[in-house]
Amino acid sequence: MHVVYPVVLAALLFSVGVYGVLARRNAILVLMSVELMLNAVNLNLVTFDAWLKDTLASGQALTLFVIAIAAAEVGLGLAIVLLVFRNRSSIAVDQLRDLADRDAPSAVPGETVAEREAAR
Amino acid sequence: MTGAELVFVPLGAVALGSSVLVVTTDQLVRAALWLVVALGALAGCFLLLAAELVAWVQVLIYVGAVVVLLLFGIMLTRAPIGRSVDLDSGNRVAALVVALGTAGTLVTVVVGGFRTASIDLGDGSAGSAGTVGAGLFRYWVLPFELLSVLLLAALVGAIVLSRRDIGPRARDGGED
Amino acid sequence: MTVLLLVLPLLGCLAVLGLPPKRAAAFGVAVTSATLATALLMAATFDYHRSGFAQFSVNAPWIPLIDLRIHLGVDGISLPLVVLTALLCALCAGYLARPSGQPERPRALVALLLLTEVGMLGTFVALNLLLFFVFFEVVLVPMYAVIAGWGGQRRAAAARQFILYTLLGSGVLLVGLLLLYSRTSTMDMVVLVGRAGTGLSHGVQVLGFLLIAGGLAVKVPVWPLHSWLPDAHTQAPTVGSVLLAGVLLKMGTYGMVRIAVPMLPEGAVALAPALGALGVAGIVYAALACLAQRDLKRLIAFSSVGHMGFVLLGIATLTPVGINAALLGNIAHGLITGLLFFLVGGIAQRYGSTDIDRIGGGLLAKAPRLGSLLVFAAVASLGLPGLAGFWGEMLAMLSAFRPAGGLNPALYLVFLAVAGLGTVLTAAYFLVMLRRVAQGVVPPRWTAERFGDVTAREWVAWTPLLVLVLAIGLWPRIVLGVTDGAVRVLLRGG
Amino acid sequence: MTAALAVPVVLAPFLAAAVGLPLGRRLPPGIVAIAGTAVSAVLAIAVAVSSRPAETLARLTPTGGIAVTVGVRVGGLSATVAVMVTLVALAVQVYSVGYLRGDPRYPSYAALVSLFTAAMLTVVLSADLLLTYAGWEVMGVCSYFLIGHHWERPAASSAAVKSFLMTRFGDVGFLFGVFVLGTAAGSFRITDVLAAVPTMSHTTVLAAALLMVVGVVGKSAQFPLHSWLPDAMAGPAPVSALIHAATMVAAGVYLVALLFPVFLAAPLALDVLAVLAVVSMLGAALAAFASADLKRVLAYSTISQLSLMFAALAVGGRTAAIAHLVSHAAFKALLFLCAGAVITAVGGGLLTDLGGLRRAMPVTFATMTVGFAALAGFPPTSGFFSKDLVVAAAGHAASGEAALVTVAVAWLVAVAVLLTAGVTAAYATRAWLLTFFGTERPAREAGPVLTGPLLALAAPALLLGLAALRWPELRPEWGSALASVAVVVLGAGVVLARWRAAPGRDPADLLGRARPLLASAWHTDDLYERTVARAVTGLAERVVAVDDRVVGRAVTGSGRNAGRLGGLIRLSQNGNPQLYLTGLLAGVLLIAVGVVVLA
Repeated sequence: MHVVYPVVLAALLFSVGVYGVLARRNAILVLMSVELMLNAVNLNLVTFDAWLKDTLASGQALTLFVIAIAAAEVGLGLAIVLLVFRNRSSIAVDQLRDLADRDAPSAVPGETVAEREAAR
Repeated sequence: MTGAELVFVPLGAVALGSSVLVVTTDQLVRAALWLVVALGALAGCFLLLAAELVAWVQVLIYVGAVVVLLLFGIMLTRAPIGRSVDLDSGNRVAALVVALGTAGTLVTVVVGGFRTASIDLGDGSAGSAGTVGAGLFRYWVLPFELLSVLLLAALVGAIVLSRRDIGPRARDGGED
Repeated sequence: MTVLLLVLPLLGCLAVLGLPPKRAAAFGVAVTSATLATALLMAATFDYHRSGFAQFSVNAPWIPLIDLRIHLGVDGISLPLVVLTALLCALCAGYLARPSGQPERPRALVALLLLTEVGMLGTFVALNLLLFFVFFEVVLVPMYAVIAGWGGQRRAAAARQFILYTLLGSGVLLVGLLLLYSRTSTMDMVVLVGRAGTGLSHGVQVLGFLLIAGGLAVKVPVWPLHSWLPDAHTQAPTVGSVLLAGVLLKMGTYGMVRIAVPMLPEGAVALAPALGALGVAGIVYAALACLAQRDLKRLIAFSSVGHMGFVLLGIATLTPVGINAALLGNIAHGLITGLLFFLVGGIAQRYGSTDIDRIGGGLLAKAPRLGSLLVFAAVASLGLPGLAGFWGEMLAMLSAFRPAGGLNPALYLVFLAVAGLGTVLTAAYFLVMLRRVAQGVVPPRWTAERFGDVTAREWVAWTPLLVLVLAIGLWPRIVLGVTDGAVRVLLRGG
Repeated sequence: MTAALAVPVVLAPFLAAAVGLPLGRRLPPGIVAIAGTAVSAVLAIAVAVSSRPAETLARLTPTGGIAVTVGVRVGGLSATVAVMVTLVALAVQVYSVGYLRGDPRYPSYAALVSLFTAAMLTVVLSADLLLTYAGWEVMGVCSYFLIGHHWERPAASSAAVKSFLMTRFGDVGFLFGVFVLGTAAGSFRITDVLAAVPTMSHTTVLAAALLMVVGVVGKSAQFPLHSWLPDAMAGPAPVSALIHAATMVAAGVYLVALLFPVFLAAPLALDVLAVLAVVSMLGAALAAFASADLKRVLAYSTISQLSLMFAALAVGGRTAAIAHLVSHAAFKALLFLCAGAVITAVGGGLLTDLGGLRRAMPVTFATMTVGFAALAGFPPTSGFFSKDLVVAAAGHAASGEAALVTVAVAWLVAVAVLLTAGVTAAYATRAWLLTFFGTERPAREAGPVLTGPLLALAAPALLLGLAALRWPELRPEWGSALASVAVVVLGAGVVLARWRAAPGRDPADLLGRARPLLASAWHTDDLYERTVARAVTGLAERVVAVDDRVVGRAVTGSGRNAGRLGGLIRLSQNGNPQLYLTGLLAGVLLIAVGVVVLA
């Protein structure tokens, strides 16, 4: 079997996952998209394991690890989502903007409001 | 085109199509169900690549556990069961551009890199439970054990996060 | 001994933070005096027959990876500047210690003063390009803090402008130094001067000179890069203004003499006319700006731009006479403008303002000694023969009359004529200033006010400057005898 | 030996200044200053008597090029002028003790006069052109201080500023001239420079000479840099006597005489000098005739008399110029000191306020009469002899002997000299009449401290010319003597006739409508005020505006714009993690594409 088929599929799946992470608002949907991306990676791992006939079976072993970690991740992720929902009654990712730079931008670094007014 | 390829292509198409539906559907529950389809199709792909054990683990853990968890999450966040209009953020166009860019780049590179490579699947025993299990416990013991610690930690973490009575005791007024 | 020169104020800077605030100023006097004593001892034991070569050298590796070595030394070019710096710092510390004008937060101010001194002395004794740059930068932050912490009403903006502007200059300078390093793979100034630009292509030399001299030009400041200077001087406290004018500006011209001209001779020949043109433009521009100035501190700040114009003109001729003139002009300007800023500080303390119209004249009647000192300093600053300011200006113009080979003599004649006009205008604004501040009748608002004439402490702080201005004016060999040999060695490479 | 004697001639007044400035208040008035000047005068006479050319030098400083030396150079010319300077300075110092009695600023005044004397002696005795320049400048600043002695009066302080700036403008020319000569000769030593003149190119010599003319015109208050001198009368009278008779303004004449070989090699410069002298001579004489203030009359007359010396130099009469310089120093110092005595007695110097003082102030009357007679050039005063030498020199040049300047210029000089002699006699007579004749008014003769110096100066003013008959080259020639006496008598006669016809009326009425124009010296002051001063002030204000609006704004503006640009980029920091992630991935993608494309 050509390597190209599974690898291309993995690339496309990954891109779909990227789109989902970037475009979806619901945190749970974002988690699902992340799963898609993880699976794309898994596919690659398996493909190359088979292609290279790895004696350590590292591709498959790592795939198993990834699956386990993904399970843990989803568990933790959902816990966090629940916490957020409990605190804010919303899990829309683009509304969590506590990191935003809030005060109005100043023209000169370190300039106080009074000075700016005076300069005008 | 070999027989395996003939099977692989439609399976891949199913996986891809259902994953696209996952990220585009306007119903939350359906997204989870389409995810099941996509992951199942992928398990089929793993089988075609002679990764038998991985395929079964995929079905068991992903389809069996992860998706169920996700469904629980959907329910616990009181998401609407039917259509909802605001599942996509305003970032959609930029996301599409980036995603298409990623796809284009990756596909170009991958096709360019592996145009002639082909997989010799051999007798198909490379991915059996026996072979993989021997590999795991012969060469991957330490990571395996570490992973179990990680799982434990994740478990504890999830509990701590989701239980109300062991959260931060005094809530400051600063939060909204 | 060179190391001691740097370590003393550095240790003092750390130690002063542990003292009770009341004793900080006295401690500052002790440390700066010890540093001054070291500098004077150095001058006493200096071998004047070998003034062209670095003495009291120290050369130890520091960070070998980037060729950073602790290479220090003093030669005929740096010795006068080292002594001037140590002297002005000691006088500043003495001025801070006077009982009538204890500053707020004396510990911090004295510590910053000492840190500035480390940077300034280090700049003058460093013989490694990177080390030079490090010391050059060390001065900036404490000076920023001095202006921002103890300055006048609009100090925040002035301090910010000062540090951003000079940092920009330093950035350009650093790029230039790195260019030099990348093409020569050495940072050692002695080696680079000895090579005198051999092995560097014309383009690299011109670019290097443009970057290095351009970076230093902010510090000098060369017209039209001067706009930070009047604000910084006006807003800085007296000691800040004295050090800014007395030493900081010299770091720029010193760098040009020490680095830009001897290491990149072809670049210097290519760009010297531009430097000279900016210099004379600065002379006339500053003089005109001073004529219409209403604030004493601002006036003196602008006069610095003019004086540095003469120094630049000297450098731009690339002759021994011109470089000597620049070095002497540096020293003279440091002494005279230092004195002027001290005097204006005294006036501000008495009148509570440096606005010429507010003072309104009659200083000679109100405080005759202070007025006479102001007259003396102004006359010295306008370049009266027999006082220090004369020789730098005169020699700079003399050198412009016959610039080095490769430069267009006709162009320099134009510079000469403009500079000559500048001397008349310089005299004009100083005399107009004296007429409006020192002469005339005391305005009614001050007649009832009683304030003392020059106090004993002020005499102590100002007399050394007065004596040196006279001594160098009457016997310029004090400085020129030291620098001449070094300048010849420096230019012989090219 | 001579040179060793000459060094303390300069140093004595300098030391007097150095001691007097800090300690003047504690010592009896004038003691240091008078002692210093007296020592200097005695030594100067000793040097002049021994009168052998000598030079002593020391290296002052290396410069990297031509070294600057310090030293004295004594010759016949410098010894004579040094004696003249020290004697006049001595008279002025003694006179000042009385004139400024009770003035709290007397100590610094006396020290500055000493310093001034030292600076003038530096100019006279220096062996190095740069040292000469140093003395030349120090003199300028001392004159600034002395003219501004009454600095609480706006007129005095502005006159001081004006005098310094105008002379400094000339000084720049002088300095550049020194540069030209020094670099051409490879040395600033006067001996070397003079020796090197024949080897210099014509352009160099001409440039040097013209630049020197600029310096000289400024210092000696010749047209067009003359207008500071009348204003400088705001200083005390003895200062005027010192600055405007014997020292500062005389320095210009001395310098041209000293560097005469340079000018001889550049006749064009002499032409220029001659024309400027002619303009100043006649213009200042007419201004003196029209002036309403006694000291201003003397000021304009100084300009005019100095032009006479320059004219003499221009036509080659170096001896005549120096002779007139010396005699002028005597009688003009005398006149200024007399004017000081009159002003102290009356309380003002306006000619309309004076009159009828001949009985009240007999000594002043007698001495001032001698002074005016010498100024007018009546025989046998010193002024007659020295002026006659000038007339003779001009006549020789006009007749084509020893032609330095073109014959046309020589004729111009000759005619102007004679005309000036007439006008000089007229204004001297006028001032004399207006001061001492007419209605009497109460006044008291000045004390002996003031009259002593007057008598001491009257003697040379009267007798110097007769004493000089010993030397054949200083004897008058009959033709020129007759011509000048005739013109002088005519000038004085017209004024006297007018006075007879209308006693008590100002003979300046003869000028009619032209009087205000002449009194203001053709409005030159006004012209400078309107053009140069106003242009410079306007330019200065514009520069400040430009500095604020353009240069300053360019800097703060670029800072502000950098801030604004940062503000734009800051907009992306809106807290939306998806946006951040999009940016991150897009960046990674770009890098990946870049790597793929470039690799």
